[in-house]
Amino acid sequence: MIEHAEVWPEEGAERAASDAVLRVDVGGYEGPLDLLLDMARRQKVDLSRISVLALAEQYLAFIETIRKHRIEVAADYLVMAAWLAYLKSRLMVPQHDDDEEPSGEEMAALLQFRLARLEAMRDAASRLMNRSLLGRDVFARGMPEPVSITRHALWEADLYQLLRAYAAQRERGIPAEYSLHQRTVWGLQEARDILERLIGQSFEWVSLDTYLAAYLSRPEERATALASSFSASLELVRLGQVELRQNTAFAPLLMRRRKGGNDQ
Amino acid sequence: MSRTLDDDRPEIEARNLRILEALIFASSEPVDLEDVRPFLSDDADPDILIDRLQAQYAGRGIELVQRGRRWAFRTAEDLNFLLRREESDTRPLSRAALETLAIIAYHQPATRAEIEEVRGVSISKGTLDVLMEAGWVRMRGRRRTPGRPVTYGTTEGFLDHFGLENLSDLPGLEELKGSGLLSSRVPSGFQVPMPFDGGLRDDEDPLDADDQGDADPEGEGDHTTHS
Amino acid sequence: MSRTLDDDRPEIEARNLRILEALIFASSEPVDLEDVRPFLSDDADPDILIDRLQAQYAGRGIELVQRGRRWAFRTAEDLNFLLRREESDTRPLSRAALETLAIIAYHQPATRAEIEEVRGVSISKGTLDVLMEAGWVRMRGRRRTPGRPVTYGTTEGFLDHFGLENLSDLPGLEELKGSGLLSSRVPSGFQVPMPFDGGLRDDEDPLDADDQGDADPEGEGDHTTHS
Repeated sequence: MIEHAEVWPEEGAERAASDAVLRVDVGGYEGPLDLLLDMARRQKVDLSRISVLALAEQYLAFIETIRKHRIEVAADYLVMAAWLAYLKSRLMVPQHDDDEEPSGEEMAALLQFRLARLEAMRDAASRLMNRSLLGRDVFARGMPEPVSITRHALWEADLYQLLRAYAAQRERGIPAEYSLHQRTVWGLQEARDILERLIGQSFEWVSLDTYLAAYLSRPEERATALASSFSASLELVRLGQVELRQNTAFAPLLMRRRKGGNDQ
Repeated sequence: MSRTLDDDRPEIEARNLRILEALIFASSEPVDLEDVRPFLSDDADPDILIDRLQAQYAGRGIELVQRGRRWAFRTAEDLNFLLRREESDTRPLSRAALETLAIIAYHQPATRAEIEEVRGVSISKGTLDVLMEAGWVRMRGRRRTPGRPVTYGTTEGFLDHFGLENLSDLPGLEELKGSGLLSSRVPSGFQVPMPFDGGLRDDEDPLDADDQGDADPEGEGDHTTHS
Repeated sequence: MSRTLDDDRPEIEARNLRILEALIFASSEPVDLEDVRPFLSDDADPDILIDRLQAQYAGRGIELVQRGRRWAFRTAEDLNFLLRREESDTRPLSRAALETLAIIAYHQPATRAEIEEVRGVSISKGTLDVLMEAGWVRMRGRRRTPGRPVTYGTTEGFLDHFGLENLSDLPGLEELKGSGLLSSRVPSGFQVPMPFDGGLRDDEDPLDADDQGDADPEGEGDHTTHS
């Protein structure tokens, strides 16, 4: 199937070299297979009858020429060159029967198959493009009549939502009755007045709690009465009108009028 | 010579018809016969051809129609329904619609002004339209008061959708309180009406056959429900 | 009773034909007969109707053509010299895209690696994107092999654009099969696969709903297919 000894090895190499001068690089090719297919076509024979050996030599010579011109070649071209060099050696060395490696003929057939397949796909592509294409040769309806879609809403609501909506509205409509809730707060001035009145002119130590007993029994007043009268008592101490004393921590706070402090 | 011409005639005409047909079909707008002439055989009469083509399509699912001086294929008019599809999608009812529906359900027959009084805000015509379109609310009649406002009520579809056998199944005051929907602290005078779903009441007139409902206040210049 | 039915039959069929004709004619895209069925009478057989309709249009300027499982009206092919529009709005396909399309069409389902094997060069993701954007190529599934590569196939839009009734109409398919050139790797003693656009094959998994296709090797830092 492969005729090694066939015709034009030298001639092919020569032609590749001249091609290389013309088109010095591989930029026009889509990869090594494309380049090989182009070279194979120049043999002007059926792809199944091309000389693979000649093709390999042509490719190797071409790559060699390019590299002499110091032109960068993409790696996959070099990979193909290596493979073809190996193929060439397999084709030229007689085969042993016990050889595990694929024979040169098998490798050549594989290359031929790949070239034929690529060419077949190129041919198929151009046959596809030569068909009557929609929008170029054959036309669809120019004025399609669109389907108009009317959307209806199916409303969703359940009884619970309905009742809740009703109740909420009716409640909103109920006139609100306001009763002002008065908060009891002792202002500082108020506390001071009360404290001054309670202490009066007493020079005896009396605990604060005792003075406030009447107020502290009322829970809503307890906190404000204590806090405000304590603050007021500090103010009175500062003014020198009252003396404070606490024997230990958390013991009752005792107070009395300061002797001679009352300048009023 | 002229014999041959006559023999060819039907063939030439068939060809002209095919060309005319294809050109009109593929064109993105109605086709002027003047624009077609260059594609036809020299002695062709586009007017005769178009008549013949129109006759060929008469009664088919598509027809050749004239639009001014131009021609186009259109779907036969009686098949237009094929080009209209109806699709439905479910959406939750807006709060305004839900509240309006609830008031109509309990207070029917209710006029728009009465609904607005309960809601405390005016309602748009659109809200009532949605409820009527949903098939839950209908115009019952007109109240025999100045302005003769439309009275609204619910429909069978309403009962159906909300799973009620009749309107008296709507929970009353005690049930609303019991279910916690109404707070228990409502004042003593507070009433939940018993919905009325009979025929027209004494103070209602029937609707006219072509009654269009209340005029839309938004459509009228100086008549607005609230300032 | 059966008498009346028989009498009505031609009328019913004429109506079915008109409806079928109108629905397919109204659309510029091929129409699935399944979508037409709801509009036909209950006992109608769309396949018989479509045959009849196709016969009615045979030889006219417009023809009823099959595209995969769908049907469309298209201008007759032989009128292309009249209608031909060179200024097509689509950019011509690059050679790489065209070859990739052919390989996918004839070898489908095909993975990217298989396409690259045939072309002898790596293909960029952009090439496949162009074909998918044109609506001619789709991701079918993922091959049940290591790496789970995406498998590509053609669409009904591909058939429509290239005027093919189905994939067995691909030009030269028989010779290619005969010469063994559609087999994936082995040069001799191989089975010949047919381009396959049916459901998933045994060695294909369905795509995930949000499958983004193969990762773009160019998008990944250190993993490049060629230097």
